[in-house]
Amino acid sequence: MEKDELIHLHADVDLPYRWAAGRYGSMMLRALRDRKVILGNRCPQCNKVYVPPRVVCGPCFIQPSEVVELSPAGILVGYSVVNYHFIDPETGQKRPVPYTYAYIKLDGCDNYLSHLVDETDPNRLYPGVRVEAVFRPDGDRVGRLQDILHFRVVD
Amino acid sequence: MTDVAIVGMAQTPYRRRRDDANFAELIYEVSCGALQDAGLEVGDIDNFITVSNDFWDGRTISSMAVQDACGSSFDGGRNVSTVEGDGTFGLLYGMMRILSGAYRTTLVVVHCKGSEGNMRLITNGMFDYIYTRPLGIEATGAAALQARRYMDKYKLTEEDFAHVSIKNRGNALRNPNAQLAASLSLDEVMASTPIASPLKLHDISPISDGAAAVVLAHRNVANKLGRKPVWVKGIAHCSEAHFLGDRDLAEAPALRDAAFRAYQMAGIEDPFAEIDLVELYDAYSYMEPLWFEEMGFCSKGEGAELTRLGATAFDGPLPVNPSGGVLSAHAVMVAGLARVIEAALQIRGEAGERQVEGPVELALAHGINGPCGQSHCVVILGE
Amino acid sequence: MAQRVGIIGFGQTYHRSHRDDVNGVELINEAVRAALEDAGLSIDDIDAVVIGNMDHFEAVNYVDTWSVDGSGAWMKPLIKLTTGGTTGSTLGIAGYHHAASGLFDVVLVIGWEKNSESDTTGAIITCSDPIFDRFSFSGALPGLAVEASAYIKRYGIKEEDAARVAVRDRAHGANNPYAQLQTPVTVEEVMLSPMLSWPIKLLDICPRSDGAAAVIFAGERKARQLCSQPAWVHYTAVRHSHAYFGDVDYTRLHTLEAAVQELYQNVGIKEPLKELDVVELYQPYSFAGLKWIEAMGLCKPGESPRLVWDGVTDMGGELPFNPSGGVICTNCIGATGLLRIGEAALQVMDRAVGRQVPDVNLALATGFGGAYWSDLMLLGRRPW
Amino acid sequence: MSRSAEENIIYDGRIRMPYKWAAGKTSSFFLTQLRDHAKIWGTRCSLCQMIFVPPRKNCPRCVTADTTWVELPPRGILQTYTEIHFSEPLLQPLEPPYMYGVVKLEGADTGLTHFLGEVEPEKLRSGMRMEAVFKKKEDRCGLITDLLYFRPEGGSGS
Repeated sequence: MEKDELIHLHADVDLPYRWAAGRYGSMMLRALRDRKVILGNRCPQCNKVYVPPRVVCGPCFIQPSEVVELSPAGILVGYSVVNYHFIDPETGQKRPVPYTYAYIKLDGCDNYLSHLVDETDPNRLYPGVRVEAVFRPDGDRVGRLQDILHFRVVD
Repeated sequence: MTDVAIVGMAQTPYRRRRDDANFAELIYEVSCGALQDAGLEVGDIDNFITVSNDFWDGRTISSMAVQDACGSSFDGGRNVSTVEGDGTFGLLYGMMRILSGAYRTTLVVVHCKGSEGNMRLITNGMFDYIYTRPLGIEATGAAALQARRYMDKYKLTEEDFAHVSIKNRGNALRNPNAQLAASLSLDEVMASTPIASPLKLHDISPISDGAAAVVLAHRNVANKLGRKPVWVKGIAHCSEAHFLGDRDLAEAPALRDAAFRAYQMAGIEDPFAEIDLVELYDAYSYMEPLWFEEMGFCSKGEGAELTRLGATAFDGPLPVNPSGGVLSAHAVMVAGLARVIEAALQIRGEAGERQVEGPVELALAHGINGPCGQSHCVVILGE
Repeated sequence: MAQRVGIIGFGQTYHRSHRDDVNGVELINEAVRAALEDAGLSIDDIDAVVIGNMDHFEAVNYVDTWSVDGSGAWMKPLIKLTTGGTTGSTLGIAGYHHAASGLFDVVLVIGWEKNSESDTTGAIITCSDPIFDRFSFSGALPGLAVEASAYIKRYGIKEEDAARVAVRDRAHGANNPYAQLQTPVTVEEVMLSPMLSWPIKLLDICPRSDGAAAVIFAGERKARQLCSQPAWVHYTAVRHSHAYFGDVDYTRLHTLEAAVQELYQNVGIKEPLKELDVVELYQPYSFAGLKWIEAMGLCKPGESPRLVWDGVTDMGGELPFNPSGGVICTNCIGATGLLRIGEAALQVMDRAVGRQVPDVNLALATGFGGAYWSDLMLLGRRPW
Repeated sequence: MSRSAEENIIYDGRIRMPYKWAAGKTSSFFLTQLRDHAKIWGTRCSLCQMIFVPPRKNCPRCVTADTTWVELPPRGILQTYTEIHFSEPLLQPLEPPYMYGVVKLEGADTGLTHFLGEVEPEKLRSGMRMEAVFKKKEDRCGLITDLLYFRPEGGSGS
């Protein structure tokens, strides 16, 4: 019964973008690539230090003019061992699981950096555990936040 | 006549690529600029409207990138909303929120970086996915169908449209914010690369990066500020059918309707006689006469003739796009708010080198959404 | 020019995981026709249309102009708004301002989503910053899991407490013929459902849905003329802060706290538990039904489990939550916030068939989305 | 330090996702009729009597869902056209240059946008009579492109 047949249209939508990191983002990504250093910036009014560094402190509406080098280490604030399947919108393919998605509070910083932790054993992961950045080796860093390969738990 | 005025404004220069700035940086620049222009602090603003598009930005909830930068996170946060569409629609919604009595001041911001996405794929995405998208049609192909229909119905020529490009790119020579400015000859336009017949390279607006911001205030606030307010005297919007084949593309009944209602609100009876200046959305050269006619400035099919005779020239009786228009800079969505800002600058007498001669007491600004100007917003500004 | 505004009609689709029998435009039209019928109006009575969804769930750009055939906005004023999960509440608030401004008398507001047409988590991931967040971001769950685990740690909350919230909403959903999930569940079933991201289990979270909602707002004169008992809009408040997910304080929902404070202060609500009669909370997962009602000032931090176990938020309780079954039973994302407003309006209008709370004077609808953003709309039986 | 010395970092990425759009009952009937019988159907609104192609489940103007099917002949009048010269390999199903047109089928109140073929672009005129050319039956798969293009009635216009 063709009247009852329901048609679906399948499309592999593929939209290329070339997003600019901007002034502060470029500053951070250059430092990461060239010097293995994580940069933040400090609001002159509330003294909060932000990562990634940005053009404005939202609550104060002021440029956080002072650029600061952050420690590559900090504490795990929250995490999730991702076990469910989903499409990675960057590739159109399933993102490999499991992996650990984490919010990390770098020493000297007031907000969190979203990144990965190379640990999926829940017994070794808990809020407050110390972690540190593992950088890609010299020559492999290209100016992306993924130049930090992941964070690792420091025993 | 409404109780809302534009009391501050700012725009970035429009350029092909702004690799030095991300969305937040563009918005912070124009937010600070508009506040400064208004003589206000961010704390004086109780309502924010951001305008952006998730396809152009490559980001669902594209407004997230600019919440901090527009000031809506200030001091524990303020009321805010987001319009996805042309900047004129953002202005309209910002106004509504003042007229409703809920807020006194509104900062409207809009950004777009055409350099970051693929215009053809992004505009293909606005067509229906069953019957039209599989054909690969996008904004310019659709516009070409409209241009051809308009030419055939009203016996117009490609030369008629070329004169619009010559005028607007020429006007852009006086506008430091414009991206494309040139003294073009008729031959140059006619000989430019064919893109989608009858449209050639010089008939088509560029792809631009940029941002703009406007501060709106209720009468009670506006009258207390040092700046001369530019009043929103009338405003209206309207959409017509989606499928290109449902429309007579040589007509724009939605624009006719919006213009009529905006004139009614502003108390305008004879637009050609009463309005001193027009900034309209000329994404393609043919759009200027088509929109101009539907705005009631002349009869159908006469718009191109008026341009050729110089009636819409910089020094003509009714200058149209003295800024150079969208043909000279086209940051999508920003472009409509840029029309508003350009018209408001002319009313203030602060348009610099591009200030037209004679007083500008009443001006029309215009924005569009969707393929071939499916949806329109008409804004009447005045002293 | 400014005028008071009431809701005079509400329509929704029968929400399902897949609505393959209709395309997006047709789905929208179902809700539009239902709302017009509910209000006893024809499309000619509508002065303006407001619509929204989330673009990358269906990969449709300029949804406003694309959907004109379904929305009825042909030759009408039309605008699109989108703010992520808060889209529906953003739309409702826009409908209010359209009418309240005096520019329009009767305004049709439409929220919709067909979540079956893409990978929901994949599409949600595109809401994160493409350079700094997107490669690691994993959808809505991890942030909520961090929020829930911080909350558990701080107040000694039990997973069963959250399960009880899910049990409540699923029980309520059984009363709502439009809900996607209409079968009740038990605390044991929630506890035994698959762990997705500790402490969140499958039955703690919302499904993904295909559906649409349409709400009709009218200025005071028209509202009185067209409707015997409109749901009057008393107040709206919105907080959309934060640009990156690492900026969010997962221990507190600051946006809800700030919006609620603004609303209570301006409306003069001092004891919300007593003064509000029903709440439609945009509650994407069960733990929000604990922590967020504390943010709303209904009880002290850490005390919400007692309220929930005592049945205070059940049908028949002092302040019923989500008589519709809420987001845990239906989540067509761009419609979800508007469903909260529509369902709250039905309660005020005394027209929530099968799920009516008696004597509703004040109903609160909320929205949640973006980077932990909050929207509110308070509706009342009498104009404010 | 001068701004020009500061390298701007660009992130080359994409949004790439599979989508599965439901055509819905109404368009599924249209597409299966096109596929199986090379027939084009429209819908008539019972209120305003307008005949829409492509078909609509509800009348876009009256909003009513009270519509009926109408079979339309595979020929009509060319309303407008364009020849595409620009190239966008990520998008275009055909190698440019190629043509689009809007054809109002006999009896319909709206036009159908599609490709044009078997004609030199300079021979195209608005108002020309056009006819549909379908893919071979074995190649048709239930998409709008089962209709290959419209050509001038009576065969090649070149």
